[in-house]
Amino acid sequence: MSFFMENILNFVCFFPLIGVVLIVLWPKGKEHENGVKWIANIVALIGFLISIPLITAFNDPRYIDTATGMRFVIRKSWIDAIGAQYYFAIDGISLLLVLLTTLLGFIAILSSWSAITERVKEYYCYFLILQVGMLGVFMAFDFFLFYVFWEVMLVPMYFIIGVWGGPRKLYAAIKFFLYTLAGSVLLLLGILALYFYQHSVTGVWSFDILRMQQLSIPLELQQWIFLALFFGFAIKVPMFPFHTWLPDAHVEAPTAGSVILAAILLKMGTYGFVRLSLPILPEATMEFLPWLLVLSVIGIIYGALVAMMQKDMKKLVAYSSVSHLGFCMLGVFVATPVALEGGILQMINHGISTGALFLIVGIIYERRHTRMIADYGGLSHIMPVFATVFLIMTLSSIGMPTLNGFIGEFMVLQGVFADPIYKLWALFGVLGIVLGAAYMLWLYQRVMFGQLDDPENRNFPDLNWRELTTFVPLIILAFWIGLYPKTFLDYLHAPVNQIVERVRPGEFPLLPVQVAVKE
Amino acid sequence: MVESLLDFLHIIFGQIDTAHYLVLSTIVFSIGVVGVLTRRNVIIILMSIELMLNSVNLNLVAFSDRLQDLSGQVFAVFVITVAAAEAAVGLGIVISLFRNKETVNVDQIDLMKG
Amino acid sequence: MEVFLFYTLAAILVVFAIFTVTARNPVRSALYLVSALLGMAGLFFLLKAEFVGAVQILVYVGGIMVLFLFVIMLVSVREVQGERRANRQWKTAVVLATVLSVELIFFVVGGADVFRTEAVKQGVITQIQTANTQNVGQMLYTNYLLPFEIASILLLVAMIGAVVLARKEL
Amino acid sequence: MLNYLWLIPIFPLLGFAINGLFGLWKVRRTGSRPAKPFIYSVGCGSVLLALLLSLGCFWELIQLDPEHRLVEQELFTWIHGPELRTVSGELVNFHITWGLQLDPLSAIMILVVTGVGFLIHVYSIGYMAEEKEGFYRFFAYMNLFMFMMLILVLANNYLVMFVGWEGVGLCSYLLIGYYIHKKSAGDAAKKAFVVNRVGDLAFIIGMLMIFSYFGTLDFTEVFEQVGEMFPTPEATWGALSWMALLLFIGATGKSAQVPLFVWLPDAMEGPTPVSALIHAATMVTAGVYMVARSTAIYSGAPDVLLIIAVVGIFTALLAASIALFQQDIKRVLAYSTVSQLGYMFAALGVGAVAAGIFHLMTHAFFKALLFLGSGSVIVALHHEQDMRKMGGLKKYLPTTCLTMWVAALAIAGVPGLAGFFSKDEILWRAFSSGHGLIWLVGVLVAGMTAFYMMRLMFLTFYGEARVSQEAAHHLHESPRVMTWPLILLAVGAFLAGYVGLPDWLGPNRFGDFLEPAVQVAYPPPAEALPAAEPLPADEAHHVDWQEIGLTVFSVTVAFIGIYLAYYLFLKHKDKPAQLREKYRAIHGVVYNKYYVDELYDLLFVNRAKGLGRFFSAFDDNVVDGAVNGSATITRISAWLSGQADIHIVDRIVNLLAQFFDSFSTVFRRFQTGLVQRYALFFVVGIILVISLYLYLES
Amino acid sequence: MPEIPQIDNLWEFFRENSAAIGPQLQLIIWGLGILCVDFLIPAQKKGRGAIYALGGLFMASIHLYWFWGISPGPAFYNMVTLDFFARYFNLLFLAAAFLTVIMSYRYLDIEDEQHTEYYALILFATAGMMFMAGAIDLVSLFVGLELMSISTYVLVGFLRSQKRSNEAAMKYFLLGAFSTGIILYGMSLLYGLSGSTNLNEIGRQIVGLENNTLLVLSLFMMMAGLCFKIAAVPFHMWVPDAYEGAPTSITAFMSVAVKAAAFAIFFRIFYLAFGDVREIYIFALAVIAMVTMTWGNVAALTQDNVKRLLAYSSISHAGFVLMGLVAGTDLGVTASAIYLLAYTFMNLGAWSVVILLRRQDIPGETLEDFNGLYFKHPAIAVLMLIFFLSLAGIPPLAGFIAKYFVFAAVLEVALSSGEAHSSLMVWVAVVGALNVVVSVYYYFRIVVSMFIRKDYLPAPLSFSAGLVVVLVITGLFTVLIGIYPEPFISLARAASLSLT
Repeated sequence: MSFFMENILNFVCFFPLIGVVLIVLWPKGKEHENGVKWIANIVALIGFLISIPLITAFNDPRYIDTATGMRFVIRKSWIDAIGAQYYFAIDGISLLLVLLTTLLGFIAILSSWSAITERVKEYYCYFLILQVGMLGVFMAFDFFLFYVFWEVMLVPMYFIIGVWGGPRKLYAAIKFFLYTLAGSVLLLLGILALYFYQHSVTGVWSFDILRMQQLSIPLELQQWIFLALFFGFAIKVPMFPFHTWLPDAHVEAPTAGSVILAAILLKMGTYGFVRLSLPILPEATMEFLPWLLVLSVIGIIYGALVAMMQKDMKKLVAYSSVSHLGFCMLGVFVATPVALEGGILQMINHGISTGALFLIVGIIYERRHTRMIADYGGLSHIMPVFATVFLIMTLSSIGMPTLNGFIGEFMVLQGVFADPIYKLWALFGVLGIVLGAAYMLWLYQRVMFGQLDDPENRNFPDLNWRELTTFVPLIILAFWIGLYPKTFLDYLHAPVNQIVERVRPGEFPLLPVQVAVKE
Repeated sequence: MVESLLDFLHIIFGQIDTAHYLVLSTIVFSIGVVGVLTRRNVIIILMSIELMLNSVNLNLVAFSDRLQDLSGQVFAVFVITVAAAEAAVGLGIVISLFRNKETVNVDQIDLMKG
Repeated sequence: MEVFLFYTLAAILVVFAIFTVTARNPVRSALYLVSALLGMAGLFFLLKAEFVGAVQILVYVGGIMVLFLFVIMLVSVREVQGERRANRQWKTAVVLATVLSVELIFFVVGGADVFRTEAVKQGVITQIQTANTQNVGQMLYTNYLLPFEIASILLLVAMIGAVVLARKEL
Repeated sequence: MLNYLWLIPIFPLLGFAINGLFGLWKVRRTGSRPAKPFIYSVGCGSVLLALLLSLGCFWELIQLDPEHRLVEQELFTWIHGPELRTVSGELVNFHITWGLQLDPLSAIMILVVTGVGFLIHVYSIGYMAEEKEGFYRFFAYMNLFMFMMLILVLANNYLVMFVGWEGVGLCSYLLIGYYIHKKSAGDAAKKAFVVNRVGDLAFIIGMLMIFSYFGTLDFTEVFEQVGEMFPTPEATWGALSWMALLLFIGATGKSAQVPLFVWLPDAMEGPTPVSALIHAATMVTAGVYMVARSTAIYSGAPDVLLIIAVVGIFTALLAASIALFQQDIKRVLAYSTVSQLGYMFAALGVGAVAAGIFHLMTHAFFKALLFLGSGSVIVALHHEQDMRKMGGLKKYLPTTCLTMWVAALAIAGVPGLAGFFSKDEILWRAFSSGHGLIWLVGVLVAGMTAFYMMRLMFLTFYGEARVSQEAAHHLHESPRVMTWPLILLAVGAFLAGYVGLPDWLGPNRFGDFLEPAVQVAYPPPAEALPAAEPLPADEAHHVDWQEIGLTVFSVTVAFIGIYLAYYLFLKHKDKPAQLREKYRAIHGVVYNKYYVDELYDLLFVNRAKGLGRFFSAFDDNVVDGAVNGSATITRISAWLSGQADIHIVDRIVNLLAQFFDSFSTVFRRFQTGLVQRYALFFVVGIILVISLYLYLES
Repeated sequence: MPEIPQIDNLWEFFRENSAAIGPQLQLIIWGLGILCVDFLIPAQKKGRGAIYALGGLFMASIHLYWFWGISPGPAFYNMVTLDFFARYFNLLFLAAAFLTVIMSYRYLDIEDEQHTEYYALILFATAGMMFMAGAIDLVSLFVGLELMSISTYVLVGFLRSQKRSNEAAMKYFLLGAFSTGIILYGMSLLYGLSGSTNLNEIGRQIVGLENNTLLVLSLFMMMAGLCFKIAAVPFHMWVPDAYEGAPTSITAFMSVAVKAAAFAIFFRIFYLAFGDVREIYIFALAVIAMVTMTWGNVAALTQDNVKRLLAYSSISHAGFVLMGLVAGTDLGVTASAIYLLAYTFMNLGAWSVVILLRRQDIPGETLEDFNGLYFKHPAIAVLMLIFFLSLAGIPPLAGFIAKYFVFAAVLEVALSSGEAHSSLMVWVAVVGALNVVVSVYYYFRIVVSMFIRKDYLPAPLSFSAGLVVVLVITGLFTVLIGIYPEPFISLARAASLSLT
């Protein structure tokens, strides 16, 4: 058991590969496809289950690296010639994202059961490889390793969109690939610049992210590196002017692809900002802050407005992502502790609610094969369970209190508002909340309310048990975060405080923990 | 410009030295280049290339004289050898080409482009 | 005397070189090239490089040019009257080649100062000029033994290559 | 029993969970609906339990010493965020708990909510009896609403209050859109929610401000600090004023005040019990409650109080005038509700918090009753709501008619009934605090109210029957499950006023009870609110006469309204048409609700949509296009050919695409296949390299 | 003027010096052997020449292995050396030649041009490359270059009955000879200026001549000629045509080995001879590198012929390798060396798949020929995908490590203090980075054909044991260099250290 626990991150990250091997070895042919599906589902489920000890043992002193405060550190030499290491570790931020990934990976795979009928073996292989790439990004604390995983997931995602996507899948897939790759290569240049600077200061060739977080880089260099990193992450997020790949990719991708894309892939960009841009380049971040806020806010409002006008459900949800991630970025960039924590929580929330919304769109798409809002109407007559789930997720997305979205949004807003200089940016954020309610409820109304007059829609079956199973964990999480976010926020305090200490040194010292429940 | 023009005049009317040979070789080299660029017949192009190689030899030998060093002359011998080898292979290519296409005009040889 | 000889030979070289690249008939072109190469050989002699000069005449005039003529006879027996000599790009080409040569000469003349400011060294060539061939030979077989051997392989390869390419059946 | 305070909202929540989940499960499993008795017993039973518990709590509360009538119960930590700096530079934790509090104000509210709510639940059993599909859904939503409303009023901090605040909005959305097959219902639901959200926007910003000034959102802590942090009253516009104003804007959304009142009349698309419960008795009063709750803050912002008073009375006037001409019975009541809410805000604005809450309570009774009565009529007429197609229903619906008379007279301000006491209290307070104009308008509105309520009664129950033949055939009184709630509410509407007698008649128990809960943080400046102070004893007698005189005046006005209605709608029935003809222009404007909806569409909705459309096109054409241009050279030309757009931006993109296109063709054209061309490039390359050197050197 | 030495004991002399040319000797001997035994091989079994060629390559490898740890000094009067740089490149050439030979024999059967001379010429060309890599003297360098070039001219025109092959040979030859003339012109001037043909000596002599226009001219002429050999823009025009017309196996060989050899002498000359006069050429070279990357990639975007597409891609890769030279540091050499190594495997792999598609009567060169390959031969398609991803520089594959190093090299210079060309270097890096993106587009056009389109051409692929071995080896190394590049990096680093 201790071997398992000591190498748990390896297991969590690479376990899906076992599934890949099994699936490749599995016999071909239509009659064996169910086996493939079972393997993929079971592997993904186990992948999720073995990530649970990460929480239970998170505070176990045996697995805490005392020097850095990281947990479950695995550190091996890899490419000595350039100082790149095989360095896996997690902290609170990573923990949440890793668990989100394993959970949503499982859900996405489960949701594909009947949606994917062609080239089943490949599909699941790509999905499991994608899973490895995403998990690696969130665990890698070596910049080189980070970059490797960062790029690795591009290829399976390309295929998932390109093979199983909609009519313009090839266009969308290559657009996704090229766009994000353009960001990544610039990111690579930024990484190299950091690498050389760190060597020139310390004389050590190393890609260790935690070491880089201790550098104090001259402002001008910081600005250049920040720009390089910014392109990489902003395209991934995507922030306002770099977002145009997103609607295309989402619309064309198969349901599970959209789910993963929205829930996890986009988080890699925000995670990059949180993990790298902010703590490594604090002064540059502050220097660029007004511009970053402008872009975030434009993203919030612009995304919402464009979403309002969409006729295609998936596009609508996709643009809502642009808007929601604007929120995340607003919180992250302002970098007061509350805002940053809210931003990170909002990343998780967006994963849950937008992931679920894509599942929802996928479910009716599977029944009728159109995503045009106008083709539906009155579905709640025949699909009451679905209507309920849809409603909950809509509310989660528009920030209804007691559901997850509200906590994140409110913390972001409160955090922004607490900044003496940029407080008024919070107002734009609030505007986004109103617009969000408008387009999401309009969508809900057009799809679920009204007469069920289209004969093609008459015989939609309600959710089956498998479909319901995909939603249950998300709904539970949505309420959990909405009602008792402390569970999640507790993991974030320490890392967030470290980041804030870099960006705004001395402004927000840790207060002693107080239990403020009045009796 | 004026200075180099004066230099040029000085070279023409002064004692014959290495610079004369260099200029001469450059002229011959340029003539060869013109031949390569303008003639249609492959064989004449090949001959123009020979001219270019020869101009190099002139350089080498002139330097050899100037430096009182035999390496240049040896180099020139190698250049001649290589020129011979190239000529042989080149003419072989011309023949095989002619056999298939019935032409030695380079501007009619554009099967592959774009 | 040296000046006279230089200019005469240079004139021969340049004029015949021009003829070579402008002659309509490839045979004539070849013959002009022979003349130009002879002029070149003369220059070599003028530079006291007897061995290179001799090789020039033997290999070039005696060998390579014969090969050329042979191939010319083989492939382009009929000469179409009125067929263009030059390709379509020749005007551009001439202009560009002129630009290039101007640049080359500009650079050569600019850099040739090095050779004029220093006094000419009294080296081996003037000292033992009678033994030029011997010296070259000795160098070929000692200092340049390896390139020499490689060159032999090179010639072999050229031979095989020519055979491979030119033979009807292999 | 106070320890079980948290159970009060939990019961309805359980009811919601049981009904909702069981219903869904049953529907999914068998395709049929669960049995109605089960559903309504759960639905009503849970509310009944909540009511009983509320009564118990209330009882215990009044046993307490008036100074200590504040019970707080913190359940668990909600958000425990990291450090935050307040405006004063103090470092605090972003800490918010799930907490409830019971004080006189919330005690009254829970009684109203559970009491009226219970009756309406019972009424719904009858009203919704014909529903097949959504019966379980209806009760589930109603229970959820009860839960949310109770959370709203029981919250001990702003954020938990906001949970209820949004939650009731959600339930309102769900219940307005209850008839899911009706498009108008869906539209109305969405409109209600979004308009509410506009108000919430201000509420959220208000909360942000409160937290960043006080470092907490707890009511008690905030209100303590208001006094501490602002030791002198701010006569000028300050942070407190902003907070107050923002919270008030939030209230205008929920409580349908100008300018955000437009959603409430449309909300009548929902089932009538919903209108009664949510859009008359409880939810819409949440704004009033919230402002009353924040009295401490408002007392530091006298300017805002004035704004509230003006907005309130203006809303009252506007809505009353619209109500004069409405033909839809429920719309009359809806505008009446808006108007009465305006009254309550006017009360708050003039500093008469207790009076406002008092009116809130009485209004809950008689307005719920009115709605339920109208529901009874509507059911009897098979969902006919147009008053022009009613008339003479008294003989068919005697109980309904009678109970509605009680309510109508109550709202009209006929002495002795609940509405009289509360309304008069407000008018008196307005007058005595020096807001003479508000008092005058208030009296006018009272007259108008009397007029349109009587119009409603006469048109509906008297005169000749204009009911269609087939509807008339089935006319009968509603079942007892519907009439009993009517009767109980009528009793309430009759008696509720007696807890808050005017000074000249007896003790105002209600006001005394409420006083500690709505204490001001510090007294407003003397010149702003001269009469808010308790009046000196020796002057009381004199003042009494003044008060009585004013009361007589307002009652007279109300009776004039009643008589006018009688004259126009019962005596000379052709008059209204003549008048309508005569003042066609004015009537048109008022009848069309002053074109407010159209104005909003023009100003905001269309702008937002237009902007969205513009951005959408921008996104498709420009941002996207630029990317395509650099990524896929060939595709873009094909793509662009399909674009007939001749905008300048498009033309630029076109040029860019052509540029790249020619770039690619040029590249391929270089590759002519002619070897000498290649050699020429070689030469050009050398020339360029040398020229580059020359250029760099020079 | 060095003293003319006397060789007293030829055997002794040879014994002392031959270590440095051992691999070349093996190749030449075996090549001659093939020619000698040719008449013994029956006409139908000329493919046996491949076995002899493999023997030669094997022996050369053995020799290389013997001398791996020992560094024989400069031999033959400073003509040639077998330093680590040379050994590194020799290894690379041997690998390329080995793979080329085993991928060829079935291909030549299909083309119906199975002759033993082919294998001999490959061996000679490889020997020529080795001489180039080891050359430290202009003369030996030149002769080695010509040995390689002339062998390659012949190999390009080896399909004598095909017009495209003739044409390719003609174009390659004419331009090659032209570039030879230009390189020679540069060499002659360099000789004149420095008075020596030894590269180290030249490097010492030209110090102080930075402003001499003759030196500049000589440098640029040599640069132009070498750029021709490595196919850098605007000297690249022959590449698409020659690559398209040549036998595919030779195209593969040219695109890796010939290019690597040209880079080897490029590095030798520019580090040993011109190392101190970087100021003259750095800007021009940077511009060439940037233009090369971009031109190659953009031109490849619209190609439908896979051979031409890969030809253009190889042009852009030359631009990337040039980045190492632009950096002009140890890391630069390391980067280019590792790039060339990675490129050898991934590019040969890609070409071998193209060969696989050359079937009887089907050229197998257009994009359509790749349609649906995945459905018929998933393993091949996946391998091709790996090669393409690697070529595009996606981790964790060899191409990524390669690209990483060239970017690192350039950025190291950009960030080192006191560097005058910082912004230039940054530009090079940024242009390179963006080109990575462009390249993905056309590689993925083929990937789309293979994986998403379905109309598969029913003819069977031309499998052979040799091709399978090639695919396995190249695939293996492409992944291995990506995942565990440590040993390869050490090799490349050692090579770079021995150069400077």
